[in-house]
Amino acid sequence: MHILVCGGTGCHASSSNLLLENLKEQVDENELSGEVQVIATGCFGFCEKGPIVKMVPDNTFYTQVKPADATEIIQEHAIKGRQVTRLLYKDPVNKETISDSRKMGFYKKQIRIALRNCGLINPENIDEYIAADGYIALGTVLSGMTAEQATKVMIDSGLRGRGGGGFPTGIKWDIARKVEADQKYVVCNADEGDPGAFMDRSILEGDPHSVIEAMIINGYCIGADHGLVYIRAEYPLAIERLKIALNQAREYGLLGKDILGSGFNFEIEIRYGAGAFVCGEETALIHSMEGHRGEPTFKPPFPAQSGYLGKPTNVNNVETFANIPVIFNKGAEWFASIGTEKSKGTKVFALAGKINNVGLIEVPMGTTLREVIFEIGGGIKDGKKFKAVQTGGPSGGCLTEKHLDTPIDFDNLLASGSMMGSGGMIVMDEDDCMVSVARFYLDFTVEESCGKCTPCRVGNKRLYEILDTISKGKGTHKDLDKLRNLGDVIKDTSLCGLGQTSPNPVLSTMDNFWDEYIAHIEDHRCPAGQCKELIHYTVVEENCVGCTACARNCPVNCIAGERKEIHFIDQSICIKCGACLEKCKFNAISVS
Amino acid sequence: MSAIKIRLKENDLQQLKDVCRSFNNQEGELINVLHKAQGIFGYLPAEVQEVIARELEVSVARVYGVVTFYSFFTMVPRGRFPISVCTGTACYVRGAEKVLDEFKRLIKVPVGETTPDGKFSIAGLRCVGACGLAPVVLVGDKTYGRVAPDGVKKILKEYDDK
Amino acid sequence: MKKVKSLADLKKMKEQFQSNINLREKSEHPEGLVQVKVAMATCGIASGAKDVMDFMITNLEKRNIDAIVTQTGCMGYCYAEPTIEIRLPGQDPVVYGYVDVKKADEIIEKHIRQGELVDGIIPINYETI
Amino acid sequence: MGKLKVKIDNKLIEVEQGTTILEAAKKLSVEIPTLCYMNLGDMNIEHKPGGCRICVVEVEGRRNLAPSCATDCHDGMEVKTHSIRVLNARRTVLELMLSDHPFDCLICAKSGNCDLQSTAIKLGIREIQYQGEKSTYKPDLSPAILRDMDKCIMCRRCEKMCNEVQTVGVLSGIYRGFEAVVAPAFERDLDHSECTYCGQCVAVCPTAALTEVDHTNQVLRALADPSKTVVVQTAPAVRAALGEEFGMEPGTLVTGKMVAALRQLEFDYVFDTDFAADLTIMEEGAEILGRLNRHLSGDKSVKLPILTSCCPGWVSFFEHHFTDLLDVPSTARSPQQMFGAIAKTYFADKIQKNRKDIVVVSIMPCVAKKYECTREEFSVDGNPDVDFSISTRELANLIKRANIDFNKLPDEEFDAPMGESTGAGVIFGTTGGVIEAATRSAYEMHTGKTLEKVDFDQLRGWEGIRQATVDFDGFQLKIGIAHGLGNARKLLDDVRSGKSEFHAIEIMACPGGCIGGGGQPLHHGNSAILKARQKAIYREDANKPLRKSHENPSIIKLYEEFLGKPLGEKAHKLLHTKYFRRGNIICIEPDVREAESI
Repeated sequence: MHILVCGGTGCHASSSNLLLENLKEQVDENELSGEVQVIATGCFGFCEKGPIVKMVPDNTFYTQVKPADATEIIQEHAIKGRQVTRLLYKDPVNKETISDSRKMGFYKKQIRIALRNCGLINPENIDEYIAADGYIALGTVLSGMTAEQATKVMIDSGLRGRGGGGFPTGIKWDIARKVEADQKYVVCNADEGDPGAFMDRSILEGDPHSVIEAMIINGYCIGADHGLVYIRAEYPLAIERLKIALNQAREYGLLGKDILGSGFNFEIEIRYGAGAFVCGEETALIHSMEGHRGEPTFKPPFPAQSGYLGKPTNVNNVETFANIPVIFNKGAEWFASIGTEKSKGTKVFALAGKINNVGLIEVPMGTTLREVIFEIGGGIKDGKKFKAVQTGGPSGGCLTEKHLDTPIDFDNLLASGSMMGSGGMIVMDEDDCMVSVARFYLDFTVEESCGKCTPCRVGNKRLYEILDTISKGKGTHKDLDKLRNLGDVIKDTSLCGLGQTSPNPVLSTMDNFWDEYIAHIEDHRCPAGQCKELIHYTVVEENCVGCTACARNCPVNCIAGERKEIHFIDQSICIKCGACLEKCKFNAISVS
Repeated sequence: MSAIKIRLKENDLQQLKDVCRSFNNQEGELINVLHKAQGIFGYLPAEVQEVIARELEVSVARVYGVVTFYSFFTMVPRGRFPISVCTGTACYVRGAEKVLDEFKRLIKVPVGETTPDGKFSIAGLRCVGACGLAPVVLVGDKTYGRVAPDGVKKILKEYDDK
Repeated sequence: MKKVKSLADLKKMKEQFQSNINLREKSEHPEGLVQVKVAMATCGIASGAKDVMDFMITNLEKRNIDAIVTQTGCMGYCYAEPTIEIRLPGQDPVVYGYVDVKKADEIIEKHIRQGELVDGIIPINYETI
Repeated sequence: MGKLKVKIDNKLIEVEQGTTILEAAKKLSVEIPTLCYMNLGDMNIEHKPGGCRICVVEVEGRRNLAPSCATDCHDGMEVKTHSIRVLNARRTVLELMLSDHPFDCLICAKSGNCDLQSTAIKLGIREIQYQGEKSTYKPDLSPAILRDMDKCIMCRRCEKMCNEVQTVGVLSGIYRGFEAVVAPAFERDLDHSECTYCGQCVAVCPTAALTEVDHTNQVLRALADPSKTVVVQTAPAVRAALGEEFGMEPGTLVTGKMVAALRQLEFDYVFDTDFAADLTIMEEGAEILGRLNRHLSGDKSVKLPILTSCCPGWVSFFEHHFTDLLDVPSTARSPQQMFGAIAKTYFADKIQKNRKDIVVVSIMPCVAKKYECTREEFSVDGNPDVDFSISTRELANLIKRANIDFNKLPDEEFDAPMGESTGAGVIFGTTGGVIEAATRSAYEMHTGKTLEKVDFDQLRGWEGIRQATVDFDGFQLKIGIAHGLGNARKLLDDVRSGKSEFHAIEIMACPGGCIGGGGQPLHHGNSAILKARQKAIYREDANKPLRKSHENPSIIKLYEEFLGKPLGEKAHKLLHTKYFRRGNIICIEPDVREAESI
């Protein structure tokens, strides 16, 4: 028998280490070391109910176990084989106790559709993809469906584009299908530019064939025989695996002429991005593929009417494509049964920031932010307080405590002043200053704006400058009015999605953290202690023992003081790097 | 209207022409050609762009417009050990800015530039997708995860005798 | 390599590949065939997954363990990279996080050889369709 | 297709499918301000990048504001062009633009003629709330065009003209975001680029980011110098446009007033470039006939078609882009340069002056002429044949500075002898004019017959590329015409590949010819102005007693007294030129890899 004890940060904080020791002690005392093993594990992702203990092989799941419970677990469960009922997990809805962890709703919180093969199959082996139902969807479509029928499946599934905008994929295909042209194109947008989102890269690295298969289906539906993958040059591994996959598909005749004897031809080539966030916008992406500057153009005409080389073009992103084979294998109804009324299926999120379980997760639409952050994500790092979660990258906004129970879908996020974006989810804690965060995103937008339209080119620069002024404690109330008006106008007048959403980080932080802006302006104070110009590091004399740790670690040698004497920070030299604060073990450095 | 002499080694010129030919001298392949050229020369000096423009039959201004648009392309040689500090959001909230500041302070060049001895160059980099290791620093191909400002000195020390 | 000519062909191939895998899993050999998967996406490689994979390959062979080591994509546990999955014959797979060479050695000796779990298991917390 | 019902500012209108909101509004006399938008409909030049966002309007049911220049009407659409939301957005966007623009309006070259300024006036901007860093760039002073990109508002009109219309390809958007600007490759000066100085970028620039190099002060100094005899020549297109600078209707001919004004400015001799245009026809006509005759007699080495060569922008263009065809164009100098050469020889002798004491000033609709007169081959011992070339706009400025009430000036006549011209000289100012003038003379010279009908309607028009066949008494002369360098390139590509069937081709660099030159009063995107100027040119031609160049008595006398015969030795020396291969050179060096200025 194995007893698994969660050693994740969350559980550790609630003394799981003591529990672990007690359990081991009990095992030894009862001379069970031959049969029972106590194992510390990584985070179960259920930190709210920690510490967690799981018994293997019967999968009993104990929650909120205290160190003192060790005896009972060993005596009752390990020796007598009886479950300790009071420690069993109770379903929050029907209050029933659940003994087998596999029956817990928690395990259904994550459903992997787009990521179904990531971490399961060898991405460089097409046989493993085929063994996992690969290319069956393509075969089904090619051998028994008309383009119209297949497109209808897509419409019925309710799948919406995962790249940010959330446009219904089937309808997009249908528009491109209906346009008459001698040549059409399918484009896969793999120019994942959102800093903090990496699901597209992971899919291409872990399951490239699913994207290839979906692109061929897409080509069949709209009547295109040529596909292009526009991929970030910064993703060498994804490029490599995609190339291998393309070659294997060609060798098997799944790509090329007369695919699966259907008479349908399809080829895919790779185009490289070169580091421009705006190229995620489909018209900019198309210009970039044509060898031009990636400047967006006004829509209409939409790419479905006039896209790559002036021909009808359908652009979808990697995650969208990765969903598609499953839709055909399991049916549109099945897919539409997952998620919320208007957002079907699942969404992959790149969970990062001040969170314990940084990683890639996939949850059904409608999952709440709380479930994602505190259950799957394992809560906030180092036991700090949750402050905000930023979704949608530079286009999104910061959501707070009050949004935690909002079910995540396209429309709800938009209504909360943020957006789905490509699925970056950055969690912030009490140490993060919201003015700085807004400034960080604007810095990004200013750098990534293509410069074509005035509001985005100049407006974002001005937004950045005002935020910078505020973060230095030199802002005024009038600056806040300016931010608001400028933000509204930039959203209202910008040419493409980049500018139309770039003020979101500012506007949403102003909506949700107004007091923090006011503190910077009225009190010249940064409540999170992050804005360099507004903070001072000083030595708390009564705590300083003169250990010299701070002085030794100061990169600019601005801390003076002899051993065992109180130290002193020279403010004129201090660069406010915070190294002293981190190194001091005696709480003798304070930030003000 | 004074002309400019573009000087190139014969070998370099031939290599460039071969690259262009491998893309059938198609103007639409400009970005792919530039990637290849930067792969060969390490950067894209004016003369390389002039040759590419001629081979693909597009204006030099357009080539330059493209090169300056995309952050991946550079017209200055990078250091032998290019340092990239990830400034993606995940790294930012975990202190990447301070790490970048520390690099700048220690190698004494601003972002986008190369040390006079050509050893290091420093750049910000948008998300490498290793958010679990934030903040992330790349020196050449080597990845350093969970870098704190006081760890910067140690990283640079690794390259002391190189 | 032969081309797949039709949907029927493809389905046949699928069955064949699946049964190959099943055979592997339900191996009758007493030692059985051990399957090791190493998450080799960018985040894994950046944290040293390649070294772990090399170590597993050489050492499993050196220690005469009948095993197959393959690479796979991101398992999603980026915070705990490098991650590897061990599947002993007839058992549920177990995922380990923060695996370095030392840990890998422990996994071979304790988990693979003796069937004892070791510290550092990452509980799987998702369902795959 | 059915009509669409659209409501703009509560006014109902029916429009065709494909009509933009801006166009529909215009029909209702609702003038939505624009900045980057440009529509030279008659020349198929439409530019609507949707970049400036000044023309945004509110469309019922739409999430964000719509750029009216690029948004098509749909049936039942309701549009508000001046709601508070629109006005605030438009004002904010303009303030942003101004916040990244120098505040030197009082002394700016474009003050009073600047689209940005007039929009600021129209929107009643009294304060720029959003101040911050301004982008600054190195100014670029070439012989003809001044680039001050601090004043660029990224409308990209210049890029459109340079790349798509002219296919010169010197300009491109570079960098991105706040740093983005339009510049030549590697931000080199225009002088180190393939710029032809056609000046179409200047002609469409809404601000003073691109202006002509100002030579008015040099001219004033020359006029004030008692030791200099200052001779002025005026190009044909100037008289058809100068009036616009003084509030006259486009297409008003101001030849007489212009002459009077030049006299009041105290030019010593007021002459006409039309005279030199007639001279050009004598030389070029003779060259055409010479090549034709050789061709007809079976000489396979003769280069046909012959290309006109009076446009300096065009000359630069083929010197850069068609270096293999340098022997195809006529070797005749442009009228400006022929004038200079004759003024500083024949005329200098007449008034018994040394060429160094004569200053030749040309008034041109053109900025390339500024560059042309600096070309080395057009000078003798460092003394240029034409000293200064100023644009129509610069002349207007000189007139204003001299306190002359232009509108009230009496009509005066040009001085003799170089002021005498025929109608053929006048039409040099418009597309099709040079070849029509040449045809009039060549016909008579070739056939020996008198041409009864001098108006060749088949050579006139607006299409970018035109062709016509003229019956030369049995011989069918095939003529091609292109205006705009992009169109010229198409004809040249045919010549290069041997597909061209023309005997003669006229090319003018600017759309519409010289009437649409880079030195003309700004058309602000209204192509009706260019059409009116063209009409005026043909009117002037029709009113002339003499319509054929070879009938110009002063020209006849010039040959008798001085030149001898067309293509003669003296004519060859003074009136013809040769062409040079231009552009950057790639050279192989064993060890170096760098670009070096030579």
